[in-house]
Amino acid sequence: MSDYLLEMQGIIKDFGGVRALDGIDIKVKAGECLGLCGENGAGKSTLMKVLSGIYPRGSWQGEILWQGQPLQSQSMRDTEAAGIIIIHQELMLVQELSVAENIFMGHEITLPGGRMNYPAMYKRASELMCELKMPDINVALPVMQYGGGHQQLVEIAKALNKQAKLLILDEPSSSLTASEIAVLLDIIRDLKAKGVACVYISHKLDEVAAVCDTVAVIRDGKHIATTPMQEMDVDQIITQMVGREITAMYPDQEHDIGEVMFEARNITCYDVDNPRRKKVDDISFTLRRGEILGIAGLVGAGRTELVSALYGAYPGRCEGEVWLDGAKVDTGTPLKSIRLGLCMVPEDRKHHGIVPDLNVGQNITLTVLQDYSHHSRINAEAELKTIQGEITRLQLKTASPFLPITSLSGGNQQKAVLAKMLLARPKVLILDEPTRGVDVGAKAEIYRLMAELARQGVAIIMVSSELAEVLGVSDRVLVIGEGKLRGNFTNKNLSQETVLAAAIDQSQHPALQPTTADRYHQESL
Amino acid sequence: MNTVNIKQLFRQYKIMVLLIAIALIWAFFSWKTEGGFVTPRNLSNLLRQMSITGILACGMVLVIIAGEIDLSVGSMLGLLGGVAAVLNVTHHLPLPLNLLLVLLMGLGLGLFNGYLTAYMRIPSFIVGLGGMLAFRGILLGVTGGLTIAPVSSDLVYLGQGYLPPQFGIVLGIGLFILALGLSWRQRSNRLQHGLPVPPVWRDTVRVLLIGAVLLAFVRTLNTYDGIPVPVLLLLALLGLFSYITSQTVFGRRIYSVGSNMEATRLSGVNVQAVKLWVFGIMGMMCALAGLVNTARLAAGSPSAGNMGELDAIAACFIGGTSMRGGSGTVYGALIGALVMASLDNGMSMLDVDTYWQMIVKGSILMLAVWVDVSTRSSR
Amino acid sequence: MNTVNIKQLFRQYKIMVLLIAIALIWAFFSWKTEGGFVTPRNLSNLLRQMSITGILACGMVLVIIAGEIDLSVGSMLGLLGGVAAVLNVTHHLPLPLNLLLVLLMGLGLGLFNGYLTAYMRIPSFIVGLGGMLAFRGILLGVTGGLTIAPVSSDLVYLGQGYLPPQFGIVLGIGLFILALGLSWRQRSNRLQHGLPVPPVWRDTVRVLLIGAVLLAFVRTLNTYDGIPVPVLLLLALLGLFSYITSQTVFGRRIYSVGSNMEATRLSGVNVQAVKLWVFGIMGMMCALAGLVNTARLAAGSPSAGNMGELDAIAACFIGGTSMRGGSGTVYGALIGALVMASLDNGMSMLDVDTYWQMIVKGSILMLAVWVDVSTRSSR
Amino acid sequence: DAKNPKIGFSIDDLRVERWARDRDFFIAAADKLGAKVYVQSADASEERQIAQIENLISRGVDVIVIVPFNATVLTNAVKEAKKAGIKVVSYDRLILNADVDAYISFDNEKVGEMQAEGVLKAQPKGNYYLLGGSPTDNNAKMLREGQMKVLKPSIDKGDIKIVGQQWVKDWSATEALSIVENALTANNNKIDAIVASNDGTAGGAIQALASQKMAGKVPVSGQDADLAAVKRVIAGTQVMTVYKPLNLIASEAAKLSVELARNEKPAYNSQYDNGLKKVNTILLKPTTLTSANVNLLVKDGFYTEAQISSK
Ligand SMILES: Nc1ncnc2c1ncn2[C@@H]1O[C@H](COP(=O)(O)OP(=O)(O)OP(=O)(O)O)[C@@H](O)[C@H]1O
Ligand SMILES: Nc1ncnc2c1ncn2[C@@H]1O[C@H](COP(=O)(O)OP(=O)(O)OP(=O)(O)O)[C@@H](O)[C@H]1O
Ligand SMILES: O[C@@H]1[C@@H](O)[C@H](O)OC[C@H]1O
Ligand SMILES: [Mg+2]
Ligand SMILES: [Mg+2]
Repeated sequence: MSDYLLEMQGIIKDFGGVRALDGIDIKVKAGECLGLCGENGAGKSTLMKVLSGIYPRGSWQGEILWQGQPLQSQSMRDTEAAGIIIIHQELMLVQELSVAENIFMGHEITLPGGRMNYPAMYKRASELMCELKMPDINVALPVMQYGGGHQQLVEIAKALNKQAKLLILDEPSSSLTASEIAVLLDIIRDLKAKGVACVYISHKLDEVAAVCDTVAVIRDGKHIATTPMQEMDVDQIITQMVGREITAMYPDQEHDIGEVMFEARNITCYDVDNPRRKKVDDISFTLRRGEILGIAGLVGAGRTELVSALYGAYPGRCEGEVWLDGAKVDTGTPLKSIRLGLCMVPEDRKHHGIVPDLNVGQNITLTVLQDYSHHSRINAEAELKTIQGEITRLQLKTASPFLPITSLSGGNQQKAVLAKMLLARPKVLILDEPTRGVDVGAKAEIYRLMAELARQGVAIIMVSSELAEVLGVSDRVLVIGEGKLRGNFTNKNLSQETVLAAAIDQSQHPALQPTTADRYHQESL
Repeated sequence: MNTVNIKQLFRQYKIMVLLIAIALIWAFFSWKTEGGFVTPRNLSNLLRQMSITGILACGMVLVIIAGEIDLSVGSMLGLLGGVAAVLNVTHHLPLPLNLLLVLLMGLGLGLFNGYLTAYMRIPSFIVGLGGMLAFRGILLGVTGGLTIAPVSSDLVYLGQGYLPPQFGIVLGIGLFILALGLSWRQRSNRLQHGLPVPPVWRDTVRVLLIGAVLLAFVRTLNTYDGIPVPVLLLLALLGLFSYITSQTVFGRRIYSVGSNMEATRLSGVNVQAVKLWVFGIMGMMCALAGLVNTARLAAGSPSAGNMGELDAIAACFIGGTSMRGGSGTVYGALIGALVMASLDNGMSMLDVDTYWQMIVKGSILMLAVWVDVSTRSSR
Repeated sequence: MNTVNIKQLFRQYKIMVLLIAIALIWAFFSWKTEGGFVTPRNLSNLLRQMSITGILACGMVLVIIAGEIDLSVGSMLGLLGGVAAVLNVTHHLPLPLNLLLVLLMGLGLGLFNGYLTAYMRIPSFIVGLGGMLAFRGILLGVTGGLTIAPVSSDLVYLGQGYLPPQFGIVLGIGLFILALGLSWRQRSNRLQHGLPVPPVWRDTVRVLLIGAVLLAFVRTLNTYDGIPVPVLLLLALLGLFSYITSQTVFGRRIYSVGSNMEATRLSGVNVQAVKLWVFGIMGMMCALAGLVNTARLAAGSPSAGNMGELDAIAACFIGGTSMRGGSGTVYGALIGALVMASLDNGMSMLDVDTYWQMIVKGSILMLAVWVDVSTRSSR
Repeated sequence: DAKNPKIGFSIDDLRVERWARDRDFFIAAADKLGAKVYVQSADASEERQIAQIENLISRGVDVIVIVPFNATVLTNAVKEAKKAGIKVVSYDRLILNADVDAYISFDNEKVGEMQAEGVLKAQPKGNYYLLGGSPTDNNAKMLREGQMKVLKPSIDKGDIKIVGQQWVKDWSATEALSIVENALTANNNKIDAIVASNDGTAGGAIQALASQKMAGKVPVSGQDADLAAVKRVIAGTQVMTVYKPLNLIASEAAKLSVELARNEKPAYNSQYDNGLKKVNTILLKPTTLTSANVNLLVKDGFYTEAQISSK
């Protein structure tokens, strides 16, 4: 009898002709938390899908031992029965159903005759939400009433509700706030104490360092190393992941900041579902040529709403003015904005970024296709040349521009979306969470690119939930809280605490009032 | 600001909007026919005329909620009604056996459609198109293109019979008590779980309203011969399906499958089985509708149920079922069917030219869905 | 292993599969009719019989690629054909003016559908259902329920005329040269950009194959009166639409909109306009189909085009267009139309009972889509 | 009331040309007799027709005149009407298995005979194709009986051979067109005559012939004297049609209805068994119409000179 709960040996998985996993071995003991790290497309999610039975036995090679015995599972239901529970990278909730119904999906508590036992389910669901320090959530309301972060927590509650022996968390934290992440890590520690094993996947390596006992790194589908966490630090993980050292994560910010070129005046957005509620409340700010403006705030603060309103992509009602180069402009639709030189890379790559039936090249030229055509006829050669240029410039990893975009890893898809907008020659570029779910290597490249653009005089707005990144690349930081502008800081010796404090609640932090905040830099519009 | 408020009102009380629409339509027709439209006799007619579409809509709404569509129901209705007629006329099968056989056949055909959709992964739109042709073809083969008549009078009772008035009264009282009890239980359940509870007066008004509607319903129909059997059937289905969709695990999974099939599958639900059975139920509804239709025609006809699918689908959409799956209600679909039947009935009473009738029906359909779409949040 | 290989072959050469299917169907019918099926005369018939569905399918495939559906095309075809007949018979409008007016009307109605779908955000399924009723209603109003006849002989030529044989030969040669030129240009372009080039023999074989098909096509039809005018029209549309979908900005955007509308909108494409114009084109195709239909009947009939939408949609799906939008080809849709027409024609030559015809058609439709679905990569 | 009775007129399908004319004549005639008419069109759907008859009943009409789409499915509807004390008249097509009070029609068997005779006269020998009417229409069967009565002797003698026969759904011209196209192909154009059961289907058949340049060479029959058909008769592409003075049947039917409403005794001249009972019938005389006697239509006021001669 082996002392490992789970052993995966020599796992090989092919997609068509592409080998996604090439002989991976990992093992986990009961009560142990294994961190699984690797670049985008390294094969982390694929490995977990093999384990959880989403890819059925037979579609991959290798052996899985569960408590020393070969895992006899034909489908996901069998693996769940064995006690292997997975939280997927993508949210897997049914928006129309209530929180409780989602938590109990597939495991409903029933009364005789197949009836839903709502009282029992509401009770248990409320308990779970309390455990997650989310007592305010009404478990009888449909999930769609809640934002992304809360939904992620519902997803976690759903997994906790099942009796897991092994819990797999595939990037559970990418839409959570720092305090929510802290709660999550605490829960994982609790589980470990109860003897539950975990596999934790994240690109936020400090979390991995904080909670994991062992780290396994995979690169290009190959197992690189499994090391106890005590022997590793974050930099070493990175080196193993990318196969080289990343010296400077954040580029030097040596770009000239010019005159004010862009102004947002009194932007107000109303909730789509509840037109009286303001998601963005009277926000104004300016932006200079060659400046990188970071927008920080808690999830749900309204940053996405703010920037999509500027870009003309907000689905609800919004008010306010946008000024560009000293003139008031109409950015009512993305098309108008792009024509003015205002471009945006949206937050939700899958739904708003890529066009799955077009190939990589066609995705890249989607916005500017008109420029490569004569009387509407596409000049295929000119188009291809441009595409290849962009692929080289962004070091986009793809075997050919004619591959379907969906076959790329997340980070490379992100680069393709970025390339699409760069081709439109933006004067002002909005990036909403440009590195969410992107690995460290690609992140560094994206930062380098931003600095490069800023040097060329492009003004950049970057919305991000990662404070380190906001502080790392921005010249100035706006803080949004509950739809209002809570702070506007020049990024000199700015600390994470200052920003966080501003984001949480101004009234509780009198020290951050404009009059007293020494680093606060009041700008007049 | 004002439009915003109205929009919100519409969204919250979608069902109210539909009821208001029906009230307006009825008022208009009553005015135009000098009261002829709201005579008990015509209302009885109206309800009987909506029954077949209504029965189909009961099944169709589940199919649409599950994110699919079934275009074969008109032909399947025809086929099953035709088989019922053949069994009755040619083979003199006793009614209960006939019913049983036809229902089983309906279930079988429905499951077949479901199997092709869920397990063979042929899009249901195609399965429906194919079935529309094939089932009609089989019907032509079964009947040899002839109308099979006359069916026996016990079968005819299914379509043209009436519930004796005293039973009607008992039924009405029973339903009222049920409504009272359910309201009460809902309140206490919500209270118990600390969920917001509507003020007492609102619940009281609601129950009283239900009582008034029931009273009007039973009295009106009793004034004219009693509650028609197919209408009774429809009521029973309304109760049964409302219960299934809102209270049972199976019902909730239908919504879940239609709203996010992948997530549901990954939660360990056998989504294929859910779809399979939804189609199975649809098949049984086709069997019922086919039986009622044959009973009404007193014959099995090779062209029975032609285009029936369109009426059923339209009823669902008018009743607020979402095209994309994941949301919709059975009562909504039935109210949709009532809207359509009211228009047909009213316009035919007004001698409106056929071509105007078609134009009006087409426009109302679009208008209804437009109202629905434009009051929905725009995501 | 073997099945995997076959699957992959199918996937790569989907078009080949369809062609093989057609070859099998043709071989079967030829055998059964002792060669009657493949006489020039019958092939000419067959092509004429598929022309109306084919014209509709040309428009429909764009609509489906764009992620929508149009159920109103049968009625719209009827309406526009009826208007053409009225303009011709009652108002004696000269043919070119008549064509122009009807095409414009088609464009207008199509844009109207598109406006409701794209700008009012009514799901196209509903717009189609509504239009199906409303347009048929207007047609009844316009014709007063009468068959409008006889239309003048120049209009009839559109549906029943033939291209003089010598022109046919010239056309064939022209097309061959075009194929040659295009192949050549593609090769040199790929070479120039350092992209992999297929071996010379493969391109040669391809061009020779095209030549052989053209030769057979022109010779066969010339043996019997020449290329029928509606078939010529269809060929022209095939060329035009293939060009649009594969070579133009607009075409690329149709795929993009159908594949992910929101991402396309955020990329600065006016997605509403794209949809609007796709429906506009569909309207013009209805006008053309309506004209050809009226020409074939030499009359405008109030029931013309009934259920025409189903044939067109089925053709698209048989031809491999994806239900979900974002992928599909014009030639696929036309081959789909040819499959359906071949079945109709062959079975009616064999005097197969109507009911068998329907059953076979329904089953083939499902079978075709099943093959398509099951050979597609299962993601 | 008896003086100004209300008459419901439920028509199969106003998309078939002749019914639109029947309706106009009927309304005019009823008007003269002081009756009010409510018209309904079922668009070739039996469910709709039943619903519409029910609606007419609840509007309290005195008489319902029905052109059935499907002759066999109106038993219940008629029963309801009788229960409400309403008289029921079967118009042109006989309603089967139902308690109808009267039937008025042209002699359909006679019409069938005329069609066959007309074609036989033009083409006494050769291959015949029989294009029947709608399979749900009882008249279609009566027509076929009449046609066969005339054709039978020649078939037995071997002079003519039936090479095919099909029923045309809903009397649709489009369907008739492809049926004949394919029949021509299957028989290598060796079809010498087509007995078509009405003008709509004849139109489809002639179009198929025209594309083979056979129009005018192959005699085709018809009935109804649709305007398009009359033009074809003059042009020689259709050998005959049967003129059924719709004005006559409509005004007779109106008279009949009013008499029934007033409980008077109509002048029946025949009886038909509809499976349930012997139905009192008024049978009217149809007339064969060929290019020789088209002027009859103008004389009767059925069409104007201008209508007929316009191209
Ligand atoms: N269904 C699929 N078809 C084809 N290729 C796939 C499929 N799913 C994943 N891949 C490929 O397999 C590789 C591994 O992907 P996987 O999603 O496991 O990466 P990951 O390590 O989870 O990356 P990320 O950090 O971006 O989530 C990638 O190259 C991806 O493109
Ligand atoms: N009703 C909803 N249904 C589904 N997803 C939602 C909903 N509301 C928000 N989200 C998603 O949740 C995430 C964050 O929520 P929300 O939009 O409320 O915050 P946000 O304005 O994006 O906040 P931030 O300031 O973090 O950008 C976003 O990705 C958003 O798309
Ligand atoms: O006159 C014909 C009528 O008798 C028949 O019943 O239906 C078709 C008509 O053309
Ligand atoms: Mg992953
Ligand atoms: Mg956001």
